[in-house]
Amino acid sequence: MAPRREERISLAAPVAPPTLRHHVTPILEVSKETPKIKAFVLSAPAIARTATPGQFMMVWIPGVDEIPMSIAAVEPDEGHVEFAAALVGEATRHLHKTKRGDLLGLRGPLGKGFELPISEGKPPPQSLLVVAGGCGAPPILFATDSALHGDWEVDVVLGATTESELLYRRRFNCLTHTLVLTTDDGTAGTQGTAVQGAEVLLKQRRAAGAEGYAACFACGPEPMLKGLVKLAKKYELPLQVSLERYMKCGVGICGHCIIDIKGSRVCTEGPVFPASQLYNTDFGKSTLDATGRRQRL
Amino acid sequence: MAPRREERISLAAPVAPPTLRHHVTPILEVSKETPKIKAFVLSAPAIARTATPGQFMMVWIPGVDEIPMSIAAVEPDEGHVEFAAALVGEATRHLHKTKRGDLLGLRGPLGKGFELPISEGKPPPQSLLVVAGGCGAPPILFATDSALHGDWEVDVVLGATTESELLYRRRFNCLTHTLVLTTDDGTAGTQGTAVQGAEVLLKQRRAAGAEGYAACFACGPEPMLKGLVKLAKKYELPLQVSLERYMKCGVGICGHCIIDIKGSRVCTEGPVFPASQLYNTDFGKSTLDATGRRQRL
Amino acid sequence: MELMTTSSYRYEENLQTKIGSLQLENPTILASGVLGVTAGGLMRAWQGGAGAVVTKSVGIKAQPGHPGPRIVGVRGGGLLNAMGLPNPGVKKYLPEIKAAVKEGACVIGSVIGNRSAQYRKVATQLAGTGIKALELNVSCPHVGTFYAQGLKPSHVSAVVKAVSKAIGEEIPVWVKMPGTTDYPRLVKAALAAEAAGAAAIVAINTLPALALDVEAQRPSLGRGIGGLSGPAIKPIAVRAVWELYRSELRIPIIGVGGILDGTDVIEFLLAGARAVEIGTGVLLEGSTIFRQICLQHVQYKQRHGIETLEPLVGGLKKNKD
Amino acid sequence: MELMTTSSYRYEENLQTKIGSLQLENPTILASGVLGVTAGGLMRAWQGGAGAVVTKSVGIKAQPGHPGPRIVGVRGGGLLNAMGLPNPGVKKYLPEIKAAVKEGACVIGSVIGNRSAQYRKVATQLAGTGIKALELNVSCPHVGTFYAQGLKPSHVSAVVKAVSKAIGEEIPVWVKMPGTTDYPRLVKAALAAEAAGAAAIVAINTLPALALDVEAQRPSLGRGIGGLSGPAIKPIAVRAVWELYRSELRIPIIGVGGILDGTDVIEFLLAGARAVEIGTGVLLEGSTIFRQICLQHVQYKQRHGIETLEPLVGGLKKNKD
Ligand SMILES: Cc1cc2nc3c(=O)[nH]c(=O)nc-3n(C[C@H](O)[C@H](O)[C@H](O)COP(=O)(O)OP(=O)(O)OC[C@H]3O[C@@H](n4cnc5c(N)ncnc54)[C@H](O)[C@@H]3O)c2cc1C
Ligand SMILES: Cc1cc2nc3c(=O)[nH]c(=O)nc-3n(C[C@H](O)[C@H](O)[C@H](O)COP(=O)(O)OP(=O)(O)OC[C@H]3O[C@@H](n4cnc5c(N)ncnc54)[C@H](O)[C@@H]3O)c2cc1C
Ligand SMILES: Cc1cc2nc3c(=O)[nH]c(=O)nc-3n(C[C@H](O)[C@H](O)[C@H](O)COP(=O)(O)O)c2cc1C
Ligand SMILES: Cc1cc2nc3c(=O)[nH]c(=O)nc-3n(C[C@H](O)[C@H](O)[C@H](O)COP(=O)(O)O)c2cc1C
Ligand code: FES
Ligand code: FES
Repeated sequence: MAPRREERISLAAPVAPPTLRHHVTPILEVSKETPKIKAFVLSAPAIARTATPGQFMMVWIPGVDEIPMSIAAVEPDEGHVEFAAALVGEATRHLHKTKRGDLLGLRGPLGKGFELPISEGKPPPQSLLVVAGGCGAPPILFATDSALHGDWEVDVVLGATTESELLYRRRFNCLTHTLVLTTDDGTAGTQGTAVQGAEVLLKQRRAAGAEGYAACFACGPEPMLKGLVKLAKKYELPLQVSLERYMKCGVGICGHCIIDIKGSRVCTEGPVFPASQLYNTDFGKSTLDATGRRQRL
Repeated sequence: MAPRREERISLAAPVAPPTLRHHVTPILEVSKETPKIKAFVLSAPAIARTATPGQFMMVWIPGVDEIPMSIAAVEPDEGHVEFAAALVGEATRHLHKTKRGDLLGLRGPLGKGFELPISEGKPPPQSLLVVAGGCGAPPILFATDSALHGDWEVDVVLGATTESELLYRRRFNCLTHTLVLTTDDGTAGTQGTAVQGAEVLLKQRRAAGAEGYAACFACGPEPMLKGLVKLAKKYELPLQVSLERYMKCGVGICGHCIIDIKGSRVCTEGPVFPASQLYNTDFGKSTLDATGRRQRL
Repeated sequence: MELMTTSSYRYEENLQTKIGSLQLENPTILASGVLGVTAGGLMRAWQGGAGAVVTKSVGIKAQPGHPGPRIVGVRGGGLLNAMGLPNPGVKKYLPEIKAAVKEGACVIGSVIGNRSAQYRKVATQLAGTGIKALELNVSCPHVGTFYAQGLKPSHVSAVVKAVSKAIGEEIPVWVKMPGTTDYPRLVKAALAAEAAGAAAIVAINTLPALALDVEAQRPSLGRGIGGLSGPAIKPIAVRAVWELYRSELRIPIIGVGGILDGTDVIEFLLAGARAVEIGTGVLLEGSTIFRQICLQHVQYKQRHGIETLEPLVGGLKKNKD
Repeated sequence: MELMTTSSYRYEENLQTKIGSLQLENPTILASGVLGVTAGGLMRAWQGGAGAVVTKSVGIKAQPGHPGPRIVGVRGGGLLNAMGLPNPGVKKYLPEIKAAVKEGACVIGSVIGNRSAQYRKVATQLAGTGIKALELNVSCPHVGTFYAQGLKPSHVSAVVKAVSKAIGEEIPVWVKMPGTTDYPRLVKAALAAEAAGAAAIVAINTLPALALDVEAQRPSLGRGIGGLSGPAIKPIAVRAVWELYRSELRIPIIGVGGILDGTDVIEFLLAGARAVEIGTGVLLEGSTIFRQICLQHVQYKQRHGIETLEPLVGGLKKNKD
């Protein structure tokens, strides 16, 4: 029997989209990437299939809290997604205690990621500069991988406080020839900041008379991003940065992550913004805490 | 702005389908077709586009009641639908008092209509016999029109108590050459029932050595349909009949129109049933009144 | 006859649940007022895989119910209805129940009335038909004062006592509670039902609501107001079950409201229900919804490595609320 | 500055409505708790075409709210939330309101508190910011005892009196009622608010509910229970407005609950609302939902040959219910 009409009616009550409810699934793999950062691999086929670099997920640690995490890698065929979390406070402490087989909930993909400029007429390869500081490496790893698959040339700057905190160093190494490392203490690569590392590359390129980078993607602490924005101006570099703000909903309804008077939401219009859109925003100036109190950065 | 993601989320709350809520619209035309029957034309594009002959609508007379009415004609391009209602009781009394511009609500198309058998290998034209008794004419008009458009030959038997009650006589006349009229009182066509009229055609055809009708569609009072079922057996005629039962919902949830122990619903599996499916049902035997009390027919 | 009612999952897949002394082959039950006007309607759901089927609510006298429209769909899969409890009166309805019982269905009789005496009279007549339990509907949101009464502990208690006394202990008495967001009152009324001898609480009926047609500029239903059912009410129904479960109530709870698939049912089980009833889901998913849900439960059991559904019941309690 | 807030339909299309002495350019208002944590959030809705914007509910002290997850979507477009009223405390919030007022937005301040004294203190501070009305939230269904209190006439009355006395007559006081299906109680509480001096009733807040995750086998929200909003609750919200409208209540009613389009708004107007608030619709349809609705209203007015929305308000009453 199963008449056609009955089926049509059922379309009037679809389940909530994957951005509004969690896909709860066991952890497939946990790996300690640095003394402070662990990476997690889970099966989430819908997310793995549709996510783009720079997008994030809300990660539910059942019984604890839900926190935003950038997507570090996807394997669409196997349906796997990976994220990497630094140990920061209560939620990440519980997250770091989980083991293979424990359940997490993933909601996403959320937000707007990095966008490779369309090569007008020019054939690839074009060059992309990516800059990752500290636990800003995850979305940059995804972006690097994705750009390389699109036949872009990618130069990577990876910075951290110290050698052991250089997140995904090995993975970046496998992906690209130009990997500039910087550490605050000089234990690896150049001593200095990722911004300084980026400037070295920009200078080299200028000196060699090569064309500028077609784009630059960056993620890391806001002071670093602020430095990069200045640098980008100086070098006329089209920069996109991924921001972090306290997120309560992740889908644009609560308003907690808004950064300007127009109501730009980091969770929805961001987390990735062209640097040009960050004038007249709270970028580099202030952020809201869990209560909504404004804190100077 | 209007981000893509926001649009996707909105799909999670579609409005109810046109089978579950009324399309409220002014009457475009009312015409007195017989002393007891008026026809109504309204604009209902979604119904006009998708309805098939034998399907019906729930017609809401605001402030009064909602009653089932067969679809008599559609004009998909203009988005018009037509039905014809006999004056029977309270709801139809109010309906007959409405005029052009008054609002009615239409919900549909509902149910399963007539099905022209697929001509296995044989090319059209094939022959269809349709039999309409009293206010059973509307779905038969629609079916006739539709079959003719599909290059079928259609022989029509139209019966009524008396000449003036021959519903849609002129329209049938325009559509087909073979129109057999019957009246109980002999004021037009042959005196007798539509069943007798049908038998005349069947006999003629047999006598002429012509191939039998590929199908027969019928709608009218249940005793007439009962007579036709007998006739169909005798002449090995593949018969489909349209039934009427008291309908409270029209979409298969209330159970009021069920006619057998398997739970066949006139509003959903019907109103059109192959005669072969009417064994071991209440067909010709009993019907439920508004309370659900079983009444002998 | 017996064979006709057997389907593989029904007796083999370990989906049984017990509502007091009554064992059901699976936890899905056809809700009252849906399909069950005749034996055929009850059988349609039974053949669709239901573990039991509840009849249309019947009273002493035949009632035509409200004028149409009697149902209207609202956005997102909700349904509003104001049928007005049409029913042929208990006497004329007995043959329908008997026919369904004869076909092998596990039938639950639903009773509606104004005062205890009416419930008692109807219940007494239903008791002899082979029904496996009686469901007392104290909760129709669009007919007279039924709705307000269903949250009055004294009324609920009186009705349950009158019926229990009349029909004895053989047939368990379930009480179908009004749909409400006033959970404390709901719990109080349920506790009154338990104290009066009820064997199970069924929650919830439709929620009192209103939908308008903006072109006609009047209510979409003939009665005006109506009862909201379907997916829209599920989070309220689940909360109702949970509030009942974590109260002092000890009798089994049967969850109703917005169930469309196996996942929905498991939500109700985790919240504390031992079985569920399904109404609007029959419209939205078809009358084999019961079988579909059972198949999904078999998969869920496998995935979670459990043998029966039993460990799920009230499973939420093991976590924080 | 003034120019920025003008859009064609806002001043030209005759969609004005009056809530007592306060004239709004159109009847769509951003609901409390949605977007309005900062001036930017309020401006997003204002630029999206809202006739007014309600701030996040603020209390005396900064509150972080509940742990996550704080929202979860349910089938059919419903949303459950348990934000837990996070807010920076009224003092830190004042600059946000002032900034939005300076940009030209018509801002309504929302207040939350435990007892009258808290409401009074917060209200007094908000009064000086340029807000056009105060909305007293007596109805959050997932924080402490707020919910139960909102239906207590004595509590509602005390809160309204305390606030009115403190801020004088200049700023009208609206009372935001709990989401409930207990309409008689809702009406009683609203009448108490009116008697105490409220200028408008806002109905309804979210409905107390629960959603579970069957894989995690626990509540989907960090707080456990949550408040249901979105299309699922619209027929309940419309009924609430209608019950208020046909009661003895004389002050204006502002409808809230499940609005996604212009048709939904007209349902509320016909039921008796003079304006509406929109929350979940901002998520489901985007923050230009206000403008979209206004455009649909222009069309509706044309189709029905009316000059203003005024004749629609309570239009249902002219028909039977
Ligand atoms: C879009 C986005 C992507 C992110 N991606 C990553 C990532 O890939 N790897 C990573 O290690 N971290 C990432 N973060 C930061 C991460 O979400 C926080 O470190 C985490 O939430 C800390 O939670 P906690 O309970 O352990 O710390 P808490 O003790 O609660 O707070 C410590 C600090 O963490 C931040 N924080 C806490 N809760 C939230 C929240 N709900 N939303 C935003 N910030 C919060 C606040 O700045 C807070 O002061 C991302 C943040 C955002 C907004
Ligand atoms: C599928 C279907 C198609 C129909 N098509 C047509 C048609 O094209 N033209 C036409 O004139 N009539 C048609 N009818 C019959 C029509 O619905 C009834 O004549 C009408 O409902 C009478 O309503 P009333 O209030 O005027 O009569 P009432 O005084 O209420 O009742 C008179 C009789 O009409 C029938 N009836 C009343 N209400 C209903 C109802 N809700 N559902 C079914 N029967 C009802 C009953 O047999 C009843 O005894 C159709 C019926 C069905 C089931
Ligand atoms: C059309 C219809 C008729 C109903 N009739 C009855 C009834 O007669 N007796 C009763 O107890 N409940 C009745 N109900 C309520 C259902 O049994 C059920 O409690 C409610 O619809 C919620 O479940 P659902 O969301 O699965 O439909 C009816 C519901 C609908 C939709
Ligand atoms: C995420 C979220 C946060 C809310 N916060 C508040 C609040 O702080 N104060 C308040 O009065 N109502 C709050 N509400 C309730 C809404 O204002 C509104 O009454 C309810 O959501 C129903 O309307 P809707 O269906 O349009 O969302 C909140 C609702 C949501 C969804
Ligand atoms: S986190 Fe809620 S709007 Fe961005
Ligand atoms: S009329 Fe309700 S099931 Fe057919």
